[in-house]
Amino acid sequence: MSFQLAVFYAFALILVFAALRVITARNPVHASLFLVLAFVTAAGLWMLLEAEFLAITLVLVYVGAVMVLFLFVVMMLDINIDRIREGYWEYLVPALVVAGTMLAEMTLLLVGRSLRLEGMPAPAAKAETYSNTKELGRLIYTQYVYAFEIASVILLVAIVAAIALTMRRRKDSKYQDPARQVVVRRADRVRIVAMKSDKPAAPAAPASEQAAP
Amino acid sequence: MSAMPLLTLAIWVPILAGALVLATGSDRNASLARTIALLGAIAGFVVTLPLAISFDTAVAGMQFIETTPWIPRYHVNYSLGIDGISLLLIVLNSFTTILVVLAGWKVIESRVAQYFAAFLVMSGLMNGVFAATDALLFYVFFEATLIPMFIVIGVWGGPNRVYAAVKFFLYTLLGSLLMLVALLYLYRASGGSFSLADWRALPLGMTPQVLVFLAFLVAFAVKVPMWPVHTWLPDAHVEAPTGGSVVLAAIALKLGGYGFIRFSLPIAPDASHALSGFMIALSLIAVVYIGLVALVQTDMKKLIAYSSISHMGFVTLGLFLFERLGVEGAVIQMISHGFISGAMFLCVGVMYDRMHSRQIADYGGVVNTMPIFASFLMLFAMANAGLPGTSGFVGEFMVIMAATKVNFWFAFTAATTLIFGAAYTLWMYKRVIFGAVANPHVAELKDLEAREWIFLAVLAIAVLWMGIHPAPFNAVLEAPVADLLQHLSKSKLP
Amino acid sequence: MIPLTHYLVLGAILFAISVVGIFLNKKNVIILLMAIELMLLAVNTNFIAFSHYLQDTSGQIFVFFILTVAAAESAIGLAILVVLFRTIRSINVEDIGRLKN
Amino acid sequence: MSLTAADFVPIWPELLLLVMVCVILIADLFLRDDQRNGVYVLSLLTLAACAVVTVVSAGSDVSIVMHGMFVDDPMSDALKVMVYLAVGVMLVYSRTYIEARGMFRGEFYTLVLFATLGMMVMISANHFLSLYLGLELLSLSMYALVALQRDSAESTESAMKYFVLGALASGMLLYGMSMIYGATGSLEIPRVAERIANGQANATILVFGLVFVVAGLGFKFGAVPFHMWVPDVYQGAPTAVALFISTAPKLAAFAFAIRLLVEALGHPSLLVEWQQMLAILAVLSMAIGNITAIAQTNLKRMLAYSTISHMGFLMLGLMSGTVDGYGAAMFYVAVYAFMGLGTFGMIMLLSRKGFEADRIEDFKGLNRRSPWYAFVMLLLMFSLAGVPPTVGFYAKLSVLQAALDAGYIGLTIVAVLLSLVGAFYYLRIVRLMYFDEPTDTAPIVASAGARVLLSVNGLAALVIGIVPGWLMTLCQQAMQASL
Amino acid sequence: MNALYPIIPLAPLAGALLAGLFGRVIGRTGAHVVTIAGVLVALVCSVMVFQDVQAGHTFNGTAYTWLVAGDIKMEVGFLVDTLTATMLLVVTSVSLMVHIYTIGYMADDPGYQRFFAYISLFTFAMLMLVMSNNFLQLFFGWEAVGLVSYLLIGFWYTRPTAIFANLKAFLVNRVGDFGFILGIGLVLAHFGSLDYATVFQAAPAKAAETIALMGGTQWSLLTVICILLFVGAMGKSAQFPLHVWLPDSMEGPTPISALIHAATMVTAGIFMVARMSPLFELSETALSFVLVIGAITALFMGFLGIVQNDIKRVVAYSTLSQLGYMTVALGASAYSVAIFHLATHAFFKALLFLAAGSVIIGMHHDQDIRNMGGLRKYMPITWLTSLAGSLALIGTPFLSGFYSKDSIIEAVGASHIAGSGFAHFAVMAGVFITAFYSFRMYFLVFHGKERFGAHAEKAHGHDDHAAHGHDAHGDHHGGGTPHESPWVVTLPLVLLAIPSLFLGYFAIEPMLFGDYFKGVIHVAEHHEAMADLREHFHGAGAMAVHALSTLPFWLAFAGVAVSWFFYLKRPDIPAAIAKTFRPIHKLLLNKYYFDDFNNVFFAGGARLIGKGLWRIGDAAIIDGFFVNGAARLIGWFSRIVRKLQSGYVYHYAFVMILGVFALLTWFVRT
Repeated sequence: MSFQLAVFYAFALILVFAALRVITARNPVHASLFLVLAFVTAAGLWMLLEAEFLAITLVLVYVGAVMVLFLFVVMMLDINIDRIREGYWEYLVPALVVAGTMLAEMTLLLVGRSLRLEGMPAPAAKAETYSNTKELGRLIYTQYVYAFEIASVILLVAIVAAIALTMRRRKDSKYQDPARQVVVRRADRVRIVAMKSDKPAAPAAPASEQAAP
Repeated sequence: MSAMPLLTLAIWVPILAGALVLATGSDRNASLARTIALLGAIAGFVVTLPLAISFDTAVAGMQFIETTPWIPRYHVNYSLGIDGISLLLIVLNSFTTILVVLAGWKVIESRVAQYFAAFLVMSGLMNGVFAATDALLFYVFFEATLIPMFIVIGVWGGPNRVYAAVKFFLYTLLGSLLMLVALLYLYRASGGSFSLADWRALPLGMTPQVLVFLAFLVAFAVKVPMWPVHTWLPDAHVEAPTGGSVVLAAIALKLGGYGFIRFSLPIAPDASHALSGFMIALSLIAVVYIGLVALVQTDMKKLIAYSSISHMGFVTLGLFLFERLGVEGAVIQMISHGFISGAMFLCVGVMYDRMHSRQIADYGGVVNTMPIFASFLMLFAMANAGLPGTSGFVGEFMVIMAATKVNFWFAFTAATTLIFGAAYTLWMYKRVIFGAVANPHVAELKDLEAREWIFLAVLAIAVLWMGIHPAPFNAVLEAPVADLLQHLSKSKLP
Repeated sequence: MIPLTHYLVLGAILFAISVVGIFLNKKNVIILLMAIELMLLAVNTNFIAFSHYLQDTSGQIFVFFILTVAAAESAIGLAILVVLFRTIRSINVEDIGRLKN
Repeated sequence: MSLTAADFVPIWPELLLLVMVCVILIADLFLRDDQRNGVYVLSLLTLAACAVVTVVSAGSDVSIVMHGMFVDDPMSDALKVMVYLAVGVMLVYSRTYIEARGMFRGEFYTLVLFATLGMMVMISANHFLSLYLGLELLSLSMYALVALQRDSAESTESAMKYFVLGALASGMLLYGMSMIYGATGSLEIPRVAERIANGQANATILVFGLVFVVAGLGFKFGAVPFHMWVPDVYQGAPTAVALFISTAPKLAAFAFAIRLLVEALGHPSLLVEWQQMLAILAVLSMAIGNITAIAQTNLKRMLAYSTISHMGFLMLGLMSGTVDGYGAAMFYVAVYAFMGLGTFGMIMLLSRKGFEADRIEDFKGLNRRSPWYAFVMLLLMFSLAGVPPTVGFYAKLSVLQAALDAGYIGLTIVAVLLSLVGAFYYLRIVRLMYFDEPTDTAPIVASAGARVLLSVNGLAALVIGIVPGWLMTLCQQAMQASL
Repeated sequence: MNALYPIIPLAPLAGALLAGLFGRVIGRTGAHVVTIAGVLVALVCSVMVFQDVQAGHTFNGTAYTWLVAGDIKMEVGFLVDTLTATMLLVVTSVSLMVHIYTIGYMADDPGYQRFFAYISLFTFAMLMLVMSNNFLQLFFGWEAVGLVSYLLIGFWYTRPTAIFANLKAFLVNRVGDFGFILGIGLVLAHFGSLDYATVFQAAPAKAAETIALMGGTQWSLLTVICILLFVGAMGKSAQFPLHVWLPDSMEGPTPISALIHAATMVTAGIFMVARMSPLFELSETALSFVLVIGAITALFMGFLGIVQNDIKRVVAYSTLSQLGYMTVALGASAYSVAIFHLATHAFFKALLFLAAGSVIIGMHHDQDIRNMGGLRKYMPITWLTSLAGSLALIGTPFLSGFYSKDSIIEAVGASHIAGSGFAHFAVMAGVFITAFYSFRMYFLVFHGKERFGAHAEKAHGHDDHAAHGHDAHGDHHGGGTPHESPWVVTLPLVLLAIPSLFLGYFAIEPMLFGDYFKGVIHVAEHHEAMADLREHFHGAGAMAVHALSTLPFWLAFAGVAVSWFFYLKRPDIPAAIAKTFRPIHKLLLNKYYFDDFNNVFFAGGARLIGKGLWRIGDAAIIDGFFVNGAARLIGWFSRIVRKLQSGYVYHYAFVMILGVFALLTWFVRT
């Protein structure tokens, strides 16, 4: 077993463990943290595949930004953790059966002889001057500029959507509008109604009325 | 031959008239809608007259041909043409529309314009079915007729109208959808043509022929209707307003018989021969079984509806005997049934309008208060029972004659209609019309008013005319039927 | 040298885990979102592995964009979650079942 | 590697739309509530301008630009025009509706236009990446739109479901794409096809990927068993959004299927595989869709199941594996989108502030209330049921023809029988409108534009039914020139 | 073609149309004037045609083409020969008498014009029938006379019995027509033509032809055709077992009982078989069948006449019995004798009916003979004419009935075909019975104690139609004394009495033994009955004298004597006999239970089957199981399937995963 393989197995085990914990953790905060662990180990694995830029991006974008966002939401929403795991294992058997069989199928397929993936030659080592980051950067801004632009639009949509969904005024919340307050006139607030003078009502009634407040 | 696109006119004049009625009419000025509808119906009938006048009986093929590309993608053409068989049906249809408009003149008080428009549109569409020589065009018209009929039954029908309308629609749709598959199959088999003429000449193996035949069978059997897919008809008839029943019986059922003549027989002749025993068996079951069922009906419309099924059994029987007399008799029977069943339903309508009941038991002794009506109904009842001298006799006689030639027992079974037909019709007549006045409602009945008198008289003349002088009707059939039988006598197996 | 299949099997395992997570989890929508992230991780691993063994950078480019999209997706998902929480006062998956036949 | 002016000519519509979205986004900030109509008008104008640009630049040639990321062919031009039309009509129909529900804001329009842009990207994608990005652009906008009525529990719930399941579907799609990438070593559609044709690709792994790709695709179409989101989202989303989801994205999904299945994986060895997969999805969709629709009392839900069944029919055309079949499928999807517009338009027409006309009972006695709209709805219902002479019939006809052409006689018969089941519930609407007395007698209020357009929409179902030739030919020729 | 031919049927038709369609315009007088004029014209023309035919001018040709289908022509044409001419005379003359009679009989009926229209229409139809030269037209007339019969039996449509009777008559006739049309069908199928001449010409060549009807059994074609045609005749001529309608048809007004149900229509079957003699002669089996059926009818229907108390019903059963005689003659190949009896019977039976009608008028529409008696004082003309008719009927020598009936008995005696022995016995016994019931009625009505008035109150049941005003004889409820009828009623009686008495004497020689029917009626060589008869015939007078020493005469005499004894001398005896032989009496009173059997078995059975097919076949199986069942199945399935949509996102995801899993398993097989 080469060193690389050992590292791979170590990372892979941690990754699988972390992933399992993500879906089984009782507390969503724990789950988020396990997800962070999973991402970090995955970044390590990507390193092994010489995808340095992406590995770093993963850590940066996910661990640094997305997961923080997750945590933030988890904290912000006042979630009743006690109820979270009730009846969790109810669907365990069908879930395991389906997922297990599926996994078995996929694995058989991927390691099966007919696939001949084993025969895929190990890539030649990269030149010394090769920089993964530089290469990707070049491609993103040249060949994939169209995709890049679309991706930026997607981010714009995310912004618009997030704002539209969360930042709007609620119908039921009360707020002041200074502009309207300034221009308000007396006539808008007070109305003087001319009333015919009547004899005062018989004093018998007020007893019950006064009792009400 | 006229340079005018007469068939196009026959189709679109009523449809456009219907649209006009719909556009201009509302319940506030119902009389306008009625008038336009009547004028439209008359116009629709008038445009078919040149067809009848300049029709050449010596020609076996299509006449008044019109062809325009319609859906180039599927090589579908708007192609029309008629032979003698279509001619009779088109004229009958246009003629019936006028009666239907008259029949609904006073009775329909709500959504008047929609009512008349539905019938006018239906009339045009039916003409389209009979005139189409392109299978897809045929199919479009064939199916489109369902929509107005569905509305007519459902909106102006009786208490159980929703069930009846839906049953009617789904039953017939089931049939026609399978037919669509057959059409598509033939389109493919013929190398991309929907032309009926091409299909007629198309060689087909036995298995495809049988499959195509069965698919067509479902569609047309439901329409005819043949036993055992007939149960929509009594429901539809009972619930439909008078006009609906008339059109249903007089015209809509003919689509099935016509379909057999245009599609099943010429396209799958070998299958037709092979399955003729089956078809004849179904037809004979219809005659006997339905005859017996009709006997015990307590609702007049239901009785007439069952009687229709039984009579249409003669149509399918006649077609599948492969005898000249049989095929001609079948067509004659279709036309005659158009007159008679139309008249019978109109008669029931006349009574229903007064009494609001279709139950035989609610009547009795109507002759005492409505003698003229009773006379008309007597004529139509006798025609329904196939009395010589009326149109009802001609087709039945021809078919029975043809049947004896093929197999005595076919004729034997078919001829039982002489007994059953008379039994259920006249028994009903006896219970409804004869006898002493049964109840105060009958005592208050008023005899026919002018409008009713007119449409019954017109039909009476038609029934008698066709019974006494059927030669002109048959003359137009001779050439196409001879041609069809000639075609049928040759195998199409490749 | 690590065979390609190792990575692919790892991807499959991650994929399966995320699938299990999605339908095992009946209580917390956030976990659902996390499971989806896991699934994307599996996909990304696949892409990178293939990219490496095929010596073709387009796979990595794809991953780059997947990451971008996933971030945007998370943002929207969380936004919906917040809105949801505000209206029904819960992010319990079992409480999200008003719409059914 | 630099881009030339020629690279930008075909993407003019996309650029125009993008620019205009940004303009609208910014302009919206400066508009007062009572000036909001400007956004509406501007959006419509944008779509019209895009349509003009697309039509003007349309040709019969295929040009691939942006380093192979973007393809401009007749199919994309045709589909894009249809998308503009669908979106534009949707905007008109929903104008009154969204205003009554407090959604008449700039975000609605920008998100709709972003989604439109996503569809356009999908339609013109020549690369898995642009396909994916377009899809996500569309999906993300959709998620947001569904949740836009944020004080509604149904709306947000359906958004959440849509989002979770959508993300799952994306994950599957990506998993499939990764496998295809692994097998072929390329993400560019023509090169993927080329590698497969050359036999350089590993067949098993391709099929492996194909399964996931088809699953992702099935989700977009809403085909069984990837359909579960459809009823809930249709019901929960504001009707305007439900209308949107049920129409234009189907056009994009169709393009997506053509690009991915036909152009990339259309090699005969794979064709047989996905034909069978689609066949299974088609049968299931038609069966489950039609049968479940019968039991629905909510019209939007019923239409959702109707959509599912229609997608089953659409797949009949796709699976035929012939250019004619694809043409038929394109015709089908165009007609379907068009009918969907009308039916949802009718729901919005009958809805008003605080009242959602989405129960089937709400259509009771419509013929009494308004014979004209009852007639329009009647045409649409018969069209959905596929009864001639409405246009829906020709759609059904062409896909059945395609399926039969491909030799699927049994499947065709099953399809036909299931469409009979379908007729039952469409008929129920007609029945209620015509045969029953109204329970709701409120007058119908709608903008003049919506009224006119809806009438045109309904009548077109009839008129195109009478002269369907041109549209069929158009779809046919677009497919022929593009493949 | 002689221009007279079309005039003969069309003149009554014109009268019928005028009276029927414009009855209100032309009024009552107008109605009988036009119809009588029409029939008179027909009669005059008939006489001229008769003379023309006597002169040897026969005709067979087409008048009008009804329908052409391929090489089959269906036409209307005339075959005018001696048979036709005879029938023309009989029909038009009896019809004319009945028309005149009706003026008096129906004088106050509100349906006066309608009645005249009907009987003229009937005359037209009957004339078309007898003049036909082809099967189609024959069937036409056949059904048309049936229609008019239907209309006339139900003339008083408010009477439940009348409208029951007319329906029954029509349906029973339809059973006959059912056979008839099949016979015609076989003719067309095997001869390719409906024309008599063509068919008769081709018939001998087809004598050996067979058809397979059941399994492999081969049946002689002509036998089948003849029997089927005869089934038609059985219906129309009321032969056993299709006789059941005729007694009930007496519900109609008396003139039509005379015209239709005695003189003309019911003899259509006899005429038809005679016309078809070239076919029947080729089938021994068919002739035997005819013979036996006729014999049964002649004997057993006569029995029923004995126990009837309704004056018209007695005559009706007598008619049945006499029709049986004619049929027997046909079966014995003595066609000309049958026609001869047809002609004489037409006159004396019409006479008897009209006389009965006259009695009914006199009795204020009481028809029960038990309430009559001693009427000869009050109604002398009626009495005398009745006596003449009765004597003719029982076969008193020198009178018409004697010649025709005695010839039949002799012909049967001479016949050797199967069943002739039984037939001979039947007709012989029939003579006694005929005499017995005829004179039973005669004595009860015209002689003995005057019983009217006494039982009137309880026996006017037959008369409820009178309440509707057709009878304005005032106090008809048993009150008042009988009176002689007006001249329009008695004139026809007298006019009919003349041929009843003398026709036989003068006509027997030319009709039976001359060349009168040569070339019209075919008798095969080996059917020697006629030849036998001819051998023993030495003139009409000699025949009558000779008859005095033969059994039939003494049987008839005995019948008269016994009835005199029973009903005039010892009126208590019949009751005693009835009591002693209660079961037989009951059987006879119930007409052998035929009606009950038909009602229960055929009518009830058909309704039961119909109901079963409707309720079980249509409603339960087709609609219930298949149609609604399919809908329910889908509905049930729909409710199941909709449960899948639980609303929970993890279920949805599960389904999606399951889908992928299934596809994966299905497609990726390594």
